Amino acid sequence: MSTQTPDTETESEAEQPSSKPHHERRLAEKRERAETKEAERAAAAQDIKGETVELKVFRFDPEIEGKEEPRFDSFTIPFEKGMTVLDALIYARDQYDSSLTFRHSCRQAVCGSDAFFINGRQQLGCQTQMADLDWPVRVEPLPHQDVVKDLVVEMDHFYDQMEAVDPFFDPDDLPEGELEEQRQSPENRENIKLSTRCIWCGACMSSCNIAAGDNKYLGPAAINKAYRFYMDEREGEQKRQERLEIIEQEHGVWRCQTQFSCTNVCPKDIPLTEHIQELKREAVKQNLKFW
Amino acid sequence: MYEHDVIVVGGGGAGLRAAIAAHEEGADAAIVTKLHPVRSHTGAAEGGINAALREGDSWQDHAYDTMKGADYLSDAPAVDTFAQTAPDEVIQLEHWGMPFSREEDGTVSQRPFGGLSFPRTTYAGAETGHHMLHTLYEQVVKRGIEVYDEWYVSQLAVTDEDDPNERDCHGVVAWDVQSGEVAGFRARDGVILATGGPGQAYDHTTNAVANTGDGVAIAYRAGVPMEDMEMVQFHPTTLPSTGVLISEGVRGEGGILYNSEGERFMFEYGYATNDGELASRDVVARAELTEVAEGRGVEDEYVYLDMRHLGEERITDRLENILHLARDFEGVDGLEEPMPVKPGQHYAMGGIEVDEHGETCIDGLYAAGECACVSLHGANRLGGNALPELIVFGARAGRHAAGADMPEPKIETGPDPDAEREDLGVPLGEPSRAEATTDGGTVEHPDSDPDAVVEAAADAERERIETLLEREDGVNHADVRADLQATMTENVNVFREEAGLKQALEDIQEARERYQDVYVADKSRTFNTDLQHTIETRNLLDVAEAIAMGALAREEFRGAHWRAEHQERKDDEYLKHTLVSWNDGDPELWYRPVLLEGDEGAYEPKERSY
Amino acid sequence: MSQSYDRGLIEDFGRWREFTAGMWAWVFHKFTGWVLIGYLFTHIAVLSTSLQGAETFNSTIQGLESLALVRLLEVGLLAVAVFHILNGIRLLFVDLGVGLESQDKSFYASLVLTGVIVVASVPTFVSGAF
Amino acid sequence: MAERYSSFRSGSTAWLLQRITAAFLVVVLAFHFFNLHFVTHAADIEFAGSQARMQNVGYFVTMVLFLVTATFHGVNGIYNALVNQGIEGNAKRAAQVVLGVAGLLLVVQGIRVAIALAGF
Ligand SMILES: Cc1cc2nc3c(=O)[nH]c(=O)nc-3n(C[C@H](O)[C@H](O)[C@H](O)COP(=O)(O)OP(=O)(O)OC[C@H]3O[C@@H](n4cnc5c(N)ncnc54)[C@H](O)[C@@H]3O)c2cc1C
Ligand code: HEM
Ligand code: SF4
Ligand code: F3S
Ligand code: FES
Repeated sequence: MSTQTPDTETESEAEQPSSKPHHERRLAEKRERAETKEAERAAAAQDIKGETVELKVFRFDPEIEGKEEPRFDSFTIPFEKGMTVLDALIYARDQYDSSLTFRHSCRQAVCGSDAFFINGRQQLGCQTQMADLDWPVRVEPLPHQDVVKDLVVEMDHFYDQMEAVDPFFDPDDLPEGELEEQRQSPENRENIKLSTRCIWCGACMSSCNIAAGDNKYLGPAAINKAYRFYMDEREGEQKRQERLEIIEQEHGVWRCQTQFSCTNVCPKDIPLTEHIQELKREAVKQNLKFW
Repeated sequence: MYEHDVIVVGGGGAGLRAAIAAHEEGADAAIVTKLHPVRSHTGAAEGGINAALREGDSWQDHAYDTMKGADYLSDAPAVDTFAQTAPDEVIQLEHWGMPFSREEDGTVSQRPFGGLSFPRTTYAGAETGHHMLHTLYEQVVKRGIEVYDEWYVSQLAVTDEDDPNERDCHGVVAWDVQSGEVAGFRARDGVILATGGPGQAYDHTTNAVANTGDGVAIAYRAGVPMEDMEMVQFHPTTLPSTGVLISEGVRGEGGILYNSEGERFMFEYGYATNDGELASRDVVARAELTEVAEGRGVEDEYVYLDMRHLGEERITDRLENILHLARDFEGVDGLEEPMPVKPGQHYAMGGIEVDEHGETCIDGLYAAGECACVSLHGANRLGGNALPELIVFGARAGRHAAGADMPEPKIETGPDPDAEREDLGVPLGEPSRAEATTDGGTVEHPDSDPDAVVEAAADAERERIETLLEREDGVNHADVRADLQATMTENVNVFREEAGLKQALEDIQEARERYQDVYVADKSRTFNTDLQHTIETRNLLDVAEAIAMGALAREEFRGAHWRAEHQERKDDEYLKHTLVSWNDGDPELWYRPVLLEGDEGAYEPKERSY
Repeated sequence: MSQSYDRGLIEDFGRWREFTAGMWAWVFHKFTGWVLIGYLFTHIAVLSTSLQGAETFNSTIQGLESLALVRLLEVGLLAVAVFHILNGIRLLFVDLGVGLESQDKSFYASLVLTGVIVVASVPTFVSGAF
Repeated sequence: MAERYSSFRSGSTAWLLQRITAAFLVVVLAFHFFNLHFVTHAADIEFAGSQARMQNVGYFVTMVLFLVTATFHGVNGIYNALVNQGIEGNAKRAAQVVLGVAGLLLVVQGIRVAIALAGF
């Protein structure tokens, strides 16, 4: 879909005196095709799920009169097979209200910008099929985060937490030889594989009641980031210890009450709770060693 | 006003690598980006990163493959530098912790890729770009490099000497998307543009919504030529409703393509009787569109890619992510049904003209990554060659901007007064040229004080935004963009014919005229994406026009560029780069010869067959 | 910077309908834990009557136990304790990294088992009170 | 740059103790309930019976340990719950003091009761 809109301005083309009859013909044919296609689609849509779907979207803008108080707006969207929630939002914005605001970019679940609260669950708009949801579909900004405008939430706190765990590689020493890589066993890479998939969407953090209560809690994504480095056999010993100290502070792993909601909502299927638990045990082990 | 030594615009692979390099060179570098860095489209790359790392492989082979794949439209100094440096840069990524896929002995795995004479593609699962992007961002965090995220760069602060070769770039103008604050960013040593591809010029693309060619357009309007813009790569297997890429892996594993009649057309209609579905990207893309045009497409739009016969076990083992993609983005179960696919815009080989240090003809202005054209990919990019380009040339641009000593570049840049200008015989450029310069071009400066230039540019930008927001009524940018995308997809796609290209240029003219009345319905200063998209659409118009101009001017068939009337490569006539200069709103098209003289002698153009 | 709208508490418990198994387990475990520690304080307070001698102790206990309400509360206490124990065991396993994939099932199992044990114990608990 | 949590205080000890006490409590609490509701019915509790049980040193020690672990477990549990809700600064200090004192009082009073019951 991207940002294109159905062609509404066909007259202007027809009016233009064209010196290229074959082109005229092609355009006319194309228009005809498009029309029949549109009709077929409408018919098909009717067959599938009634022809349109109602989209209820949370609206808020601190600056605009009538929007300072949050409200829900309803948009009627023609349903198409394969339509995602993001497609529906784009349709609503381009066809009805260009001030409808939400983050999005890749449309393929890799940029992590469009995590919303869709029918009561944190999900990526682009990864969620309209056909899989109960209608009408309700879209809200991520809970537990300040709302900037419409579906856009303040992400800075999430980024701060991610960066609080020293999210970078810091080996003790590197191979000397020219063009020589550090060795890593395929098994070790397999161990950290899932943890490296995080796209920083913030869905997990938003779903966690503890993160909601304790603002300093590092949160599942940041702990998972720490896990990714802690478990990497290439990581330097010193940095591992430092990182362990960061995550075993009061607002680190101990806050997790194993609610599993983070694991449930993660669009990349990262077993977050499992990683947090592993680090808790790791911290206990390390501390017992010191005794 | 904010001030740094080096300002990097864009936080994708190229921008992050450039910032790290500048920082390591001792400069105070900052990244200004409209998306948070980890949201950049580099994260979408799946396949891999090419580099000659192993015994039995050599940089010369990599360079040769690249040149051949490019159909000899590349400059040898760029190709040689690239192939020589890629291995170091890939090892650097590994040292920074990138989770590459591994062999049993713990070394980095490499796999074969289309057009390569050696399996030299390093990769990290099916998410190579994601891992590369995050690894680079982690290093940026480690170094404490300042990142202004969600700041939209809309102008360069460039002086207005008549000859672009004499202009200086002193910084950029950006606004904070969240608050609407417009600010100047003064760059003491250099500005590096790394804004990625222009995929949104087409309505069907594998690119992100944020890939709007901003960097290319603002550099162009500041006087830097755009190079080889007609060279656009289309990928044959993308999902029709979203443009999400279905990787070549499916065909590699034995997936087959068929049309609405159930015919395996790659064989039956003789598009590629030997290779069938495994023929090169451009061949398959053209075959699919021919099927659709001749009425054998499904719903007049796409064809089927079927992998059901591979069996559930093999599919879930090797192609599991494809099942997810088809399910999540098209609502199709790849185990039960064939997947609909059609060609989609994928990559821009052309871009901002730069030399092998990433520098443009404007002093202090650099570009790297997909937005730049060092002339590496020529007429066709090989799979797995874009990611290494980001790190090789990103790093070089960063270092050079930060003042590192580097030899005189061999690649020439900037308008050449002696080159002949080609007249395309169609209306081009700004309908009312008087206002052209206020649209992100150069700024008049009272004196040569750099701060004043940046401030003047910021003031001009504030005015532009005010004007856009004040209008109460007019055209919605989304309509203009939709028309533009429609004509590009219709006329400047995989198939190009003279009449269609002229039509496209006329349509673009018309879109430009309508854009004069564009207005922004959202009056809020807070996170105004309506305003942002309106300005992006302006950039797309310039970029799209250059693509169509180049496509019309190049009367041959080379690499990705196919012309109905000209079915062969014409080395005598067209072994040259197409350049388009802004020329104050009256675009000019001209040429510069290709440099085939490399470190190991000259590359001999040969027939491109695999 | 832009000001922003905070949606407050409604997000936590106003959305209870959308809670998943793990969240319910957390809520119940919390609730039962508080009841238990509350009971521990009361319990020691009641037992403290023993400091005044055997008669006071006996009459207090007997007095309390003859009240139907106390008997019912004791059933409640049993329910609370059994759930806390069962879910506590579930949590201990989770801490050991065992059975994470079936954490929701083990929560439902704790609930059902608690129900069964409590129902089965009711006769013993209320016998003689009514 | 992200803020760093400077007050280094490892939570691993408290966390581990909470689990160890829990494991211990499973056994004792089940035993306690079983003993005083099913073996001896609650309504039949008498001073004499309690005394008889308490005079067994093993039983006495178990009950005191039961008290101490349960108190720690409960009080630490509440403290955790409060931290999870994000209490900080003075409120947190106050919670520590109040819970600590309450826990201590509970243990002292409990032991006094136990001694009285045992008749030592
Ligand atoms: C689906 C897909 C798969 C691919 N697979 C491969 C592969 O396997 N191997 C390979 O080598 N290549 C691959 N490519 C190509 C390669 O990924 C891209 O060419 C490359 O990632 C581009 O990187 P970049 O840094 O130039 O731009 P991007 O990563 O797109 O980053 C652009 C940055 O610029 C910023 N920006 C843009 N405009 C502005 C503005 N106006 N103001 C401020 N900031 C701005 C954005 O915020 C962003 O941070 C693939 C491409 C796609 C689309
Ligand atoms: C009998 C076996 C018991 C087991 C297996 C058990 C287990 C647990 C566990 C594992 C926790 C920690 C939960 C977490 O941090 O995620 C916990 C919390 C708690 N427990 Fe227990 N417990 C038991 C008995 C008791 C008793 C007797 C009391 C009362 C004195 C009690 C009071 C609490 C309290 C108050 C909490 C904190 C609840 C909260 O998070 O708000 N528990 N229990
Ligand atoms: S862990 Fe999962 S849910 Fe959390 S930010 Fe990363 S991808 Fe999103
Ligand atoms: S939801 Fe929160 S409590 Fe733990 S398991 Fe996930 S971080
Ligand atoms: S748009 Fe990128 S994750 Fe959904």
